[in-house]
Amino acid sequence: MKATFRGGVHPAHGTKRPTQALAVRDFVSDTVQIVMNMNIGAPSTPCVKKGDHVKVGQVIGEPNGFMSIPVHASVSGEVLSVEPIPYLSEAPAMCVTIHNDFQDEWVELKPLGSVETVDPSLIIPAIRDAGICGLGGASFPTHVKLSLKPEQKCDFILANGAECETHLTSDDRLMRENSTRVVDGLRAVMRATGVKQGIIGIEDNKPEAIAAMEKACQGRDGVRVQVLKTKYPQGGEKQLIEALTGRQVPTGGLPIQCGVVVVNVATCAAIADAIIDGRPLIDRICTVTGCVRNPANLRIRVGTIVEDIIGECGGYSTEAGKIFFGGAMMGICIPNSNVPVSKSTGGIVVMSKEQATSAEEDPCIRCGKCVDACPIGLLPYDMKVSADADKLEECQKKHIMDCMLCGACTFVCPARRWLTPSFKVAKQKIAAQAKKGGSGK
Amino acid sequence: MLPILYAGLVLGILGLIFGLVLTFASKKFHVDVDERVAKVREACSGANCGACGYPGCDGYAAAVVAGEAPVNGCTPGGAESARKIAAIMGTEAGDEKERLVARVRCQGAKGIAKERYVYDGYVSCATAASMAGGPKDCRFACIGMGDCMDHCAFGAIKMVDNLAVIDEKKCTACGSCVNACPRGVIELLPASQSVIVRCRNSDIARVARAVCMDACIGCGRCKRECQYEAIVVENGFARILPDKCTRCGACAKVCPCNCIVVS
Amino acid sequence: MSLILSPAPHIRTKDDTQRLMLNVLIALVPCVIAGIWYFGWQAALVLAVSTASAVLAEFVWQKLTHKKVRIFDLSAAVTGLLLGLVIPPASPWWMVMIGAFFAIIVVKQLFGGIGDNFLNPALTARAVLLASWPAFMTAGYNVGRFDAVTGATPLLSSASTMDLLLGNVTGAIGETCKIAILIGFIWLLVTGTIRWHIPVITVASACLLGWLLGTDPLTTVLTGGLLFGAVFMATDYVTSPMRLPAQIIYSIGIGVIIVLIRKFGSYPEGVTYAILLMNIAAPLLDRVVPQRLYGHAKAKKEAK
Amino acid sequence: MNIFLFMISCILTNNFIFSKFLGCCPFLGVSSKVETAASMGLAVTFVMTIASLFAYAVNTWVLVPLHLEYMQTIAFILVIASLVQFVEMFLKKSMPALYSALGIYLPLITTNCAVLGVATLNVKEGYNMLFSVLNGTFSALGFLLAIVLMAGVRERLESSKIPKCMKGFPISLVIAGLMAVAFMGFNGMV
Amino acid sequence: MSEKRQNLGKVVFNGILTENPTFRLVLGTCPTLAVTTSAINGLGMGAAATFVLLGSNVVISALRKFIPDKVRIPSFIVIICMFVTMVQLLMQAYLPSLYESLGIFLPLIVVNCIILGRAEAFASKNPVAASAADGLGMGIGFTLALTLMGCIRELLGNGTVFGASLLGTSYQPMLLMILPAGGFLVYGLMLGIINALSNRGKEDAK
Repeated sequence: MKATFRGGVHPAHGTKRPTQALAVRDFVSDTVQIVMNMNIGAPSTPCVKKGDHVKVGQVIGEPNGFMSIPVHASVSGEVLSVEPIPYLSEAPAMCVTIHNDFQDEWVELKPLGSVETVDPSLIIPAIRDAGICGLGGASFPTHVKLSLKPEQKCDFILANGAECETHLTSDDRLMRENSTRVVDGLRAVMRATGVKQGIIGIEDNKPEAIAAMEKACQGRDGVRVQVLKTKYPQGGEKQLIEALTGRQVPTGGLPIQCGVVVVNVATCAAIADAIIDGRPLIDRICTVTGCVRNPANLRIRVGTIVEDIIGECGGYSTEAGKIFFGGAMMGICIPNSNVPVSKSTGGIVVMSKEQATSAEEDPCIRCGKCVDACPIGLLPYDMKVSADADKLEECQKKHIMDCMLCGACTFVCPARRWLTPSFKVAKQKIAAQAKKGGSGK
Repeated sequence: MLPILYAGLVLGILGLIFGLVLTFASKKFHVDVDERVAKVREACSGANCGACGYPGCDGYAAAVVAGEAPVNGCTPGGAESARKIAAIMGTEAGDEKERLVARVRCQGAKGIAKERYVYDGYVSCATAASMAGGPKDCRFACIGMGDCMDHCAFGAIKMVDNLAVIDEKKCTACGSCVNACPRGVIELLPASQSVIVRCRNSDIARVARAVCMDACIGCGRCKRECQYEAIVVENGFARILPDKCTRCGACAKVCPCNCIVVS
Repeated sequence: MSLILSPAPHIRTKDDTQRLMLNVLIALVPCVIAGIWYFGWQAALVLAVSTASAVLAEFVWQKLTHKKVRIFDLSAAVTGLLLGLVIPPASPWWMVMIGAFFAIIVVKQLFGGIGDNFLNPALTARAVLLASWPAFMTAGYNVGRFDAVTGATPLLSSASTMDLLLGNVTGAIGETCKIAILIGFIWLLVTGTIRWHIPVITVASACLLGWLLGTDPLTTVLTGGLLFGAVFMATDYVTSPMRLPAQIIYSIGIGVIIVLIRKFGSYPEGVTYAILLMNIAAPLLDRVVPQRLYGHAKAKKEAK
Repeated sequence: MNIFLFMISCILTNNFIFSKFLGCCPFLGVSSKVETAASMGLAVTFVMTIASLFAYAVNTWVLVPLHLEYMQTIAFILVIASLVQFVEMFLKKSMPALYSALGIYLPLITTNCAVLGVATLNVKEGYNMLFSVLNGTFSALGFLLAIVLMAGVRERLESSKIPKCMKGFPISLVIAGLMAVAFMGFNGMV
Repeated sequence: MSEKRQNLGKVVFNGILTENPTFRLVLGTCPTLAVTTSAINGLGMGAAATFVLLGSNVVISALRKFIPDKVRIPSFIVIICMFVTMVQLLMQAYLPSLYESLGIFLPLIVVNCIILGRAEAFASKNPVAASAADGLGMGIGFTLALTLMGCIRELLGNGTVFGASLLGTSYQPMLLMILPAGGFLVYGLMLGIINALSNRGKEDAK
């Protein structure tokens, strides 16, 4: 029986994804720029200087604080510079630029053996040392998510293989090509947190992945695959929990408060590599698609420049209008093509000029499609009125803080109105006001 | 003759009975009220017609004292009761402060400030600013999406070539545009201060020049030119001191990047 | 080459306002054909005049008040065509024109244009025309095969159910042929323009109450403007409630009032007034209906 | 006429606002928010019920025996004014919560055409004691229904782009007009 | 009031145009909507209201020194009611048809917001002459407004004005105008048009 959640939309309705059938291939470029704030939490501080020679997997950024993780060199070679560069966020980000000498000389690794036999207490420190954070896009440090307080009871570990975003096939290919590593990673997390049940949720538009994962799950205790109806935003944490366990994360709370922890399948694979081979997180599968000559699934090193990646895929098929990381529903645009890739970049999509320019906002015709689309059950049309009029108290009364900015309402609106961005601005203002002691104007 | 007598008698008795009941009731149920409410209540028309949108004159008076209702809300009373209520509330009096006006400290319109990318979609400075540092290379520049214009209740701000232009006649210095701008480009300055520096880029000259043709590079030529020492150059850009400046405009002529504007 | 940047999401559904209104127009085509087939060129003239003057009214108003001209979102065309379909085929052209102008300017544009009116423009115009020129709106007319029979869309006509189904009866241009209405309904459902809840529940509640008060359900459905009103008028986006539970109460209300007016009221046809009355109540319904939010129900339980 | 039909006729068919035009000033003035409209409606219902009772009493036991029918208006006004004043003071003292919800509307009701209207209509129609009180209550319920519906609509229209010249009273009148068109559906219901 | 001798003409003009009770202050809406189904009714109601307004303003301003402030409102109402009863009896005697058509709205003049409003806001604070002028101005303004609305509704409603048919026999009268709904719509639209014209006037002046 296929599980699903309330609301939701079908963005990639019927459109075949060109890269679904293409196997993953490696790609290493000659220079990489590894930024220090790739994950939520304090940025790491670089511990190498200009001119040093580094090996693959060598720590180049020391973590500072519990929420921070080490950053590893993704190529061997000489450090060209250690200075801030303009990045996606408002302020420039500290970055280490390394020139690749193509020796691929690995630093000496410390494997811990099979996940079933390793001492559970060693798993979480190993995850932290491997510099693993959520690869689904949230990039939340995984070791923080897994270190549960004794009183926090956890019943399920969910592996998120939904990949409901448009254009992306990286998780799909990962599950089809090394499904055992994903199950190993899931088992490792289960043993580390002492949880008996692990469920892997996969949308039904990826039959081969479902078959591969079911085969890999045979004989492993406590893990199973649950097929999900294809609907956006099934991959959202809250929606996956509701679909797989029927529970709901309490408003303003974390999944652990309803006894569940959600981990992305790519993160599971990275955990398995860290434990079995002792290998830090230095690369990931990324789908490059849209207006590129030959779209591909590439295993690219962290910090590779977008310009080189697109060059690898045969360059632009038409004049590029817009390039964004991730899928089309929640993707973040990049200002130019020499921006480095980070650990959470699951996809690079290029759009032509026509696809990039959006239609003008028309008046709302009160069709109610946004109300049906919202997976949380909010009233987007009503919140938009308060958000645009800057009435923050009214917004809070309309539960705007529960909005997870998934974009379903904006996608489905026939009057082309921008709902999600105005909620984002309102939420930022409310958060800023709360931080300022709620004085507010 | 008789019926008139009856009429007067009946009316008198009825009036008497109700008068007694009311005086008795007003004693027993006496509740004290803020005397300003009573005074305002006195000043408005007392017709209890609800035209002001409040439940009767008492409702309106309470709202005026609480500061929620405008002083000229009483339609039947018209201008006359508005003047009286204003006098009671003491709003009109107010000493004559120096009139302030909002000014945009940036002149990076299209073609002057270098463009980092073309912004398309939801028209909001706050959203554009959060995307890779905003559509203009300069991080001090006016983003140009009109958040200030949307918040101006007096229609004093227009967007020309992605730059905010403020009509000083319509501006009432309410300050809502100052709060609305995510970059804090707009500042309230005295209206009489007609010579203003329209840039606040504190980066070093080479960086400032790279992002905007008319950026102030803090060269100090205006400071040297000014005989009244009314200009001070701090953290990278010039600032004019309103009280010392005599609006002679000499600095404007000599500025190499025409950042100083005489409006 | 400087790239274009915009906030998420970067793709949109292909159904914009114009496409939705186009779907409604297409769904109305069967009714138009049936209307012209039964009532001849007079009906075609009425439909043409009402649609044209509705679009003209919107164009003139938007030009006059210097607003962006939005006649290409076809909402005025839909209003005009709907008005044309609910008035008798022999209506004089000037009455149709006044109705269209009233619908677009007073009921819609005066409130701020598309999305801001609170009553269905076509239906309000029909109610105003019925109140202003009752004679014309229920006028007898000798058209083709029918003798002079009064009644907007007569209820207790002697025609057999087959005639009623095919629309071989007197009545408003679009309301008579039930088959055409059903075809239009299916088209709207298939294209996802509307959901089945409002039409089905409206007709069901009308039949149920009608049956309780003694009229057999078949006649309730097949006679009068019930089917046309339920499929095309009650489902108007702007004036029907936004939320599903509110829409359900809204459609039950329409069904009930239709039967009340038909049974006790002095007007032969209650559909127009029932839908208008529930349009008035729609904003209240949207406020009253509770909101089932993710993560709130649970929080309440845990909070205890 | 049985009570049920009388109720339907008072509330729906000849609704106080849409067919008798009584009480339009507060109807237009106080209907911007649903909460205030509901309290106003309840206050009017409360006052009109007692006012009809007292007016009937004064009329049948004082005016008619003494053939002072022409004094009817002044007597009713006196009764209503003092009645409302008494109720207002009583509420203000003993039930402040209820007063803050309903009481503030009481002075508004004294000069309200609806209350005097219903008292005069009761006499003109020649209702007995029961029916005049019922007429008072049901007409007020009609007023309550109309003002709450109007408030619901006006609150929804807050976010619509009404032209500047139509804002405020003009648009409220047009809304009332369109609602009156809809209420015509109940003609002849009774 | 400070300017003792107020220019009476200005006060009257003020009542008619700048502060016209029906179109600018939007007061006394009940009779305006109910009675203007025909021009004669509008005129009749206006005249009655003017008479009461004039009379009560004069009497109130004459007695303004003697009425204790606490009992101000009830005494005003009694005075106004006196005049209303007078009008009622006069009309019943000499103009029975008009009396019938005005019906319940004649006694309701007592609670009409214009009269009480002006009495309280103006008459109780100004000398007799000024109050009389204000009463006259307001009354004429009210009458003009009502008659204008009466003409429009009668013209559209049954093609006649003061009973004389203007639009010929081919005109099909728009019965809606006679119904209550028509009253609301006409009054609302006229208010809108007047606002629009005066806004445009203000904009040109600025």
